[in-house]
Amino acid sequence: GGDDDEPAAEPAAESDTETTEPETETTEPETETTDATETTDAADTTEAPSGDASGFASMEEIAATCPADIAPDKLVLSTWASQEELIGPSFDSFTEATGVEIEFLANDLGDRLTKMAAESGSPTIDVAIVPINEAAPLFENGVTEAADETILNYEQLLDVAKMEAGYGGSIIQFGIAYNPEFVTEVPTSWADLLSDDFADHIAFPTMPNSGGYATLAMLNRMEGGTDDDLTAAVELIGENSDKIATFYPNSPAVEPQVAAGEVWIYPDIGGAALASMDRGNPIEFTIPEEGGPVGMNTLVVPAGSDHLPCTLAFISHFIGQEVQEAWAEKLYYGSVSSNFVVPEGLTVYPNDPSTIVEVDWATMSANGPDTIDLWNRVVVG
Amino acid sequence: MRRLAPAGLIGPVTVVVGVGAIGPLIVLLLYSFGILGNIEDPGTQLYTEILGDSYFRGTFVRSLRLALTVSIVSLVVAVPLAFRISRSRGWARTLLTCLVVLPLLINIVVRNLGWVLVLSPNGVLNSWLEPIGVSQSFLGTVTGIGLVLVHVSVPLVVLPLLASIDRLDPAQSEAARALGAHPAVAFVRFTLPAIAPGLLAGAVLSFVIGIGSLVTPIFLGQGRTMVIPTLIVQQISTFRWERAAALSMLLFALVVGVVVAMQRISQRMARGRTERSRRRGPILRPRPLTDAAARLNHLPTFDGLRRWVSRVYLVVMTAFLLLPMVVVLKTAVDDSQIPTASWHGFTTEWLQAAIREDGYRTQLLLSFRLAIVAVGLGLVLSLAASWAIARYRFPGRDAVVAFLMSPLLMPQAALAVGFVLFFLILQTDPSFERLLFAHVVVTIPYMTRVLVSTFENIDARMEEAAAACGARPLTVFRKITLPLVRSGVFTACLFGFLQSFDEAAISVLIASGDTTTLPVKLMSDMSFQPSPVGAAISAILIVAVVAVVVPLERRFGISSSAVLAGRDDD
Amino acid sequence: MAIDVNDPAVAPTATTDPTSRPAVAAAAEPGAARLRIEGLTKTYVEKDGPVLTGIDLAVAEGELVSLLGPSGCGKSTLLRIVAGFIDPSGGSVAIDGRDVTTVPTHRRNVGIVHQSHALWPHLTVAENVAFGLEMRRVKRDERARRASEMLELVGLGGYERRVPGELSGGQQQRVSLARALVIEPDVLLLDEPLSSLDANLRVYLRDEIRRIQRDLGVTTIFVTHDREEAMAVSDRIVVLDGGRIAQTGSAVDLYRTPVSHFVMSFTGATVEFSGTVADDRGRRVVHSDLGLPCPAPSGLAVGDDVTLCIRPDDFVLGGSAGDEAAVVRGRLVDAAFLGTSAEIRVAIDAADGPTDVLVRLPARQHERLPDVGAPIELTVERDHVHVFATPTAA
Amino acid sequence: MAIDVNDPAVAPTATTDPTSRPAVAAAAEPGAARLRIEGLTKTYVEKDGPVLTGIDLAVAEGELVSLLGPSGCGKSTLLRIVAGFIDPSGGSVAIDGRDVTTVPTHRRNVGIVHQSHALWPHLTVAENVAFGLEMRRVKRDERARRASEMLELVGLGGYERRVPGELSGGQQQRVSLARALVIEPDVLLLDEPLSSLDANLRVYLRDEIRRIQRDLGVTTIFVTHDREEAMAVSDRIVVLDGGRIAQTGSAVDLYRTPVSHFVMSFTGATVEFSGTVADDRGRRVVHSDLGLPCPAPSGLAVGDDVTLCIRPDDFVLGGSAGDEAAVVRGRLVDAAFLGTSAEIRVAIDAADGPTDVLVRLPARQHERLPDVGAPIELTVERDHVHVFATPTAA
Ligand SMILES: Nc1ncnc2c1ncn2[C@@H]1O[C@H](COP(=O)(O)OP(=O)(O)OP(=O)(O)O)[C@@H](O)[C@H]1O
Ligand SMILES: Nc1ncnc2c1ncn2[C@@H]1O[C@H](COP(=O)(O)OP(=O)(O)OP(=O)(O)O)[C@@H](O)[C@H]1O
Ligand SMILES: NCCCCNCCCN
Ligand SMILES: [Mg+2]
Ligand SMILES: [Mg+2]
Repeated sequence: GGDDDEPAAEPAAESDTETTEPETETTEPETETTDATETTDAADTTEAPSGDASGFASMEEIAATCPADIAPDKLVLSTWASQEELIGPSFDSFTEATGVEIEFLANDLGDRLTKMAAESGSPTIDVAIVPINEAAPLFENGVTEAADETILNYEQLLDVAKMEAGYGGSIIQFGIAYNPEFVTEVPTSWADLLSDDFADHIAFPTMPNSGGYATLAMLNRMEGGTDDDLTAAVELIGENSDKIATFYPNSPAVEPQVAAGEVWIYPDIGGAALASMDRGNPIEFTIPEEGGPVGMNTLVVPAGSDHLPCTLAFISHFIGQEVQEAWAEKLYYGSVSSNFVVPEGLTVYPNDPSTIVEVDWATMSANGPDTIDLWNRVVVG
Repeated sequence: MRRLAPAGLIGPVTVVVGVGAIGPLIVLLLYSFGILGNIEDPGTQLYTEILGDSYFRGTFVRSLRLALTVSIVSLVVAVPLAFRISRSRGWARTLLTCLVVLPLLINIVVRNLGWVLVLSPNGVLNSWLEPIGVSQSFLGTVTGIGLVLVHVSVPLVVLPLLASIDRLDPAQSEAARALGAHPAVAFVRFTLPAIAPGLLAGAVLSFVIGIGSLVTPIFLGQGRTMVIPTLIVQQISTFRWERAAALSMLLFALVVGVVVAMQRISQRMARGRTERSRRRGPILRPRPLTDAAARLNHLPTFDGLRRWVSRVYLVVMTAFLLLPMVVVLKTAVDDSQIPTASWHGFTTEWLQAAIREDGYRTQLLLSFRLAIVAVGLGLVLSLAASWAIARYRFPGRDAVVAFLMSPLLMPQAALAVGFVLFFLILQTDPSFERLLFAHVVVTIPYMTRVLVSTFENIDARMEEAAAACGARPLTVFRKITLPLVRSGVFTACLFGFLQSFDEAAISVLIASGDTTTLPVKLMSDMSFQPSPVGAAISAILIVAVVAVVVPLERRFGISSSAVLAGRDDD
Repeated sequence: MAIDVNDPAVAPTATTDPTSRPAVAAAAEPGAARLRIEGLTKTYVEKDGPVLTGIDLAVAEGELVSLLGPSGCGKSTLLRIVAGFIDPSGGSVAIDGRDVTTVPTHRRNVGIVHQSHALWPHLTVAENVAFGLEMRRVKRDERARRASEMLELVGLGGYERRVPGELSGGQQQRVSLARALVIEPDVLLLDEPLSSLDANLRVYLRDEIRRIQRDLGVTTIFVTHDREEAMAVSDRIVVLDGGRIAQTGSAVDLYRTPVSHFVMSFTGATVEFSGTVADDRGRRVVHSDLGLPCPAPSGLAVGDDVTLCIRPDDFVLGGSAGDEAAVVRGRLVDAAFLGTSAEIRVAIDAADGPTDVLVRLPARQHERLPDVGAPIELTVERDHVHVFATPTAA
Repeated sequence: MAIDVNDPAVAPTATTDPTSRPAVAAAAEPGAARLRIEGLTKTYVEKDGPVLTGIDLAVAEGELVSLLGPSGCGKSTLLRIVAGFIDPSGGSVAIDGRDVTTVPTHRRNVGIVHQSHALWPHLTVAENVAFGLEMRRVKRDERARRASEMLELVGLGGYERRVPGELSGGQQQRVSLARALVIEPDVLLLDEPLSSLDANLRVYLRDEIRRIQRDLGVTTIFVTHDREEAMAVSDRIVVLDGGRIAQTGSAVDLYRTPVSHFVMSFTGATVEFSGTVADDRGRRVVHSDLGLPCPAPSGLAVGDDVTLCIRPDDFVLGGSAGDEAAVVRGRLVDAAFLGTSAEIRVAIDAADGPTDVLVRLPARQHERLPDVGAPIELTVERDHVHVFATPTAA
């Protein structure tokens, strides 16, 4: 079991077991922590010049790709609310080195997608963070640029974070959050989400939401389905929808209902659940025995921007140690970089490679519109 | 020269509204037929697909039923309130008016949060109901959505109704009573038809709000209630623009259809028999229903009971209008990071955080600046046009008035999408100016409405008398007209300001990082993660607005010019 | 005098069974008080004091009583209490001896005609008129027949299918009257029914109202602030002053023998002279610019200021003073011909400086007037000089 | 006759230099036509036809001319054209010989008083009055002085600092008048200035207006539909009928020698008999129920229907027929005492059935009336019988 009773558990991935591929990659940072000099040397030998011992490109190197004569005053980063406060400070060094301010445009995912699509060709957003399932459709609709593999720090990305449609920004893992006051036994299965014991006190992600896809994928597999057809899971939710108190667009949105004792159990991102506990939400988090699917916050670059070189420089910074560390510290998200060093004493999810379940995001997002139409009909009504 | 004046004065505002409302509409139309967008061959296939699909039809029916119910319920609860306000004087009138307009003064997202805390299973309402053994969660139900929509509809229904009621000739119902009609019969047969224009204006506004609303179904619907605007937004986020456009057009057509039908009904009510039937039919038409009503005449008038019921009604209504606001105020000073209905202790932490630089200060200032500039421009445009509309009789005058109101009729979601697509086509620079343009367009209908009525209420002879005294036209306007319409101008500005200051649906799609308005940020923040800081900024605004509005209402009588605005001038 | 048919004090038929009250006016006991108001008092707002005080009034079967008084004196309030639209603060209203003070309007059987006509714009003329019958559950054919009959009576036969918007102001007023009359009301209440109409129509309609009221014999209260209107239509006029009855009587009574300065000046034009009460060998007499000494009215002491009031038409052109008449001498300032009469302005020298008096002469005397600026003499008989305590300034 | 000062046909002072026109009325050439309207025509809506047709009118310096006519006859339209608020469709308006037809209002120097007063509620009484002077760049002290003077003149000295809301209707009307007069207008235009006021105030103010107008000698047009008002204030009255001038003359002219049935019935009450033109030995005479044969007016053929109109006050109580008088016999139906006169209704047997006539007698004769229902005789002289072609039914 990968469930932790203490939110601030041991640092991630003490295990060396190589059950799954992502696990291999998640465990790599630890290796590197122990072998920092070696890695630095290794990095040095790659074509990209490396400025420090961490194996990441130095800020001077990054800044050099965004010289002052082409540097805009600012880059607009569109993402969820509250991120400015959490990870904003980790951009200060970039601003200092390049003179480029990072401006946060906080918005709801739907609004972000609509805006990007509407501005397609003449974007006001330079870089956006979207769930992994939304990256491909954006790219296929011509809204975003293909990823540039030549940018600094790209090499060190985990394979999952190297996509045509964008750049991985952080790794997340889904599990179950529950209120131990009402859910007295630690849930062990995704099926517990639909238990009669919790009827009227269950919250479920609505669609489209990456947590929704992830949870549907798990339930679907338990129903004997595969990721390319989520019908069985959608129908299962449809049959059980009476038990579900609310379908939420983001897990933090359900906090008031959790705090009020109305919602007892719901799927959540591991890191988001820990952050929620920090705010005083009376929950625990667990990865069920079936394991927890991993997903990724993805950086996408709207096509047609004048600021592309500096945007890429910023992404290089984003996938470097400082920003990845901020994600880990504030949101307990896993890093996308094989060079990343998890700070001492910090739990990030995924923290146990044995719990990692890989789902087929590409297929699920390709089928997204159909799944949503089905969801509308079967669940929403 | 005299003949050219109206064109010169009305022209600018017509162009702005034309570009701002009709432009987006045309863009939507082109998308929906696949002329723009990614569809292989243009045609009506999207429409046939949507109309042939029982799911879409069902969703249209649900949206329609929701909006109609909201409209009817709003009318039913607003009528007694409007009568009550109409009868009251002095401070009572001020307080009741402020009570009624309060729901308009609070940010939509925060208002919704307030309602969630009131209506959720362990919320305020149930904590009151539990002792008497009833418990009901409205969250995630159409009823809950309807309730919240009624909350914000009530002010928009009361104001036009007040205008009708204030002009009611009480003699009409007195005459009926003297002829033997029970007060209830007199009310239904004579008072209601007489206030039909006010009922119509209110019904139209609340219907449009009900059918176009986006935020409320998301918050209160809890992901289990689909309405057309949600569906439209969902289509867009899955890159099905054309389908979104077709849904928007169908929604718009539905709104126009219902509004026309409402107009018909109201005219029937107000006009009685058709010309034909009264010329051809029997002198007296059979009236089985009212023959039955005559039996009521022997019932008592229940005067005592009525007084009692009216008191209870006022208390319930006050609670209904105030409750979500009280909850927001509570959340703003309650020592809990997660907004709840229960009390944890007093803190000013959230209030302080709200006005910090990294709180809402920047957005607050931006919204303020935007609203001021939008109202300034809107005022210049609508002042000129309203004066011309009120003073001149020219062909197409009614059409111009209707046209200037058209942004009100377009469902918010459709208008927002239309705007974005429109800007996309125009390839304008993203900027404060885009935002400003959209805001001017949405404030103009409100401002024009108030100003036209205000000017019409000013005796044109006052201006003539000044001309006879030797004053040139501009001098007349400056020294006589403007001072006389002061309170109307003030009210128009207040309405315009609030409209702009609370606009989110369109702004969110236009906003960039440094042009994120307060409501957009609140919406982004609160829909992601409800926080007491969002409640705190709203609480500050509620208090500020009340502190500004109450004295101004006392001084200028905003309510009466707002009431004028609701007047139906047919 | 033929038109003075009223008898103010009529015994109430207090014992009539209220449930069996006759629907048609004609069936009631003749000469009985159809309407009896006793001790009626109304206060709207405590601090403003009462709007009506101790009103007692009995209106006989078939009688038309006018309430005449300045704006705000409480005329409408009184009428609205009778109609049951507002409750009195004290006192009672009885119709046919049945106390209706707490009976709601719709069970009082009163007809009402408002100044604003108050027709229902969405109903046809016939529907307007038939409404009261509908409320009495009269069959449809019968309703149509009786509405048409009533419209015929008010001179609007054939207008059944119009809507009020298609009628002139005068026609609307007549529909309003028909609507009030068709229910055969016990009491007909008219609140300034003519004041929104123009002068010619007003005269025409007031005569019509009077004719119809006589024909139907319906007991009527007519509210007006126009003295000529009141005089033209009434059997009896009640002059109200500040919520109290100042005087009740026929038009002749009020015009010729007003009891107070208020009644005199409200019921017609006056020419006024000031005077004082003096002692003339033990008798209190009034001395004034008029020369002619008059007996002082009772209740006044020597030295009190009085006002001598004369109707402008009580002056006769030419000077022929005797014991019982005074001659006023002055210069003709101005003369206006008003059709049926001529109004002249004469400047006289009074004790307290020169003053103008406005005198009204039969129009034919107009031709006998001297030139403007020439001396003129006017005679007035002592009987036509009314002496009142000088009212305290408003 | 003293009040009949006007001479309708006055020569225009067409050669006066428009730029040097005198600011004060008194300085103008006496007797000149201050205002001259020629061939004025106005059509608002083509399909409704003209509202004014071929109006010619010259108003002399200091003259007060009333426009009298029924509602909708175009009185206000004419006035508003003179003020420059609307443009005429044809014809011209000249003030002091200067054609102002296309001059905007603010450069015409006219004073206007509206029925609704149209005071500016946001300005004090003094500011209202002084506004016109401000527009003329008069210095502030001077403005204050002249405004106060004018207020004094209209009897409102000391009211400078009030706002219009604090004045009664009559006081407001006087402020409005002061505001119009203070600019020493070439022409003063009054559009039913009194119709919103009550009867007593109306009489008082019309006399005030007349007095002030005389004192200042300002050329004035007074619009009204109240014949008594027109007669009381005017030097000359213009009767308008459907946008045309029906007759122009003094009050006496219009009352005693009306040129048409319209003018006769609009300027006073009439008692009407119908008759026909017959041939009496080559002369066309009128036969009627009245008995007395009258000469037929010119322009009528034998067999034409005519109406014989008599002023109700031209009847004398009692029968004393001679060659030149007719006696009407009937029964007294009703008598109403109206203060200065008495109105009686007499039923007579006319050829086409019994009819009622309404006759007005001097009030004192009221006392000599027989009982209601008794026979009565009335005499009318032939000179007082006006014969007109019967108007075609409206
Ligand atoms: N509903 C009310 N509340 C308070 N005061 C009232 C009300 N109705 C009338 N009054 C006051 O009562 C007094 C008498 O009013 P009422 O309407 O009876 O006068 P009126 O004689 O009919 O006057 P008018 O000739 O102007 O119609 C007035 O001073 C009026 O202001
Ligand atoms: N602006 C307008 N447009 C069209 N028709 C008009 C306009 N103003 C007046 N009329 C019409 O012109 C005619 C004359 O109107 P006007 O106002 O001059 O009449 P009036 O004699 O002043 O009547 P009243 O006594 O009712 O004031 C009426 O038939 C009226 O309907
Ligand atoms: N506060 C962090 C917000 C990130 C939320 N990500 C949710 C979507 C992941 N697929
Ligand atoms: Mg009244
Ligand atoms: Mg007019």
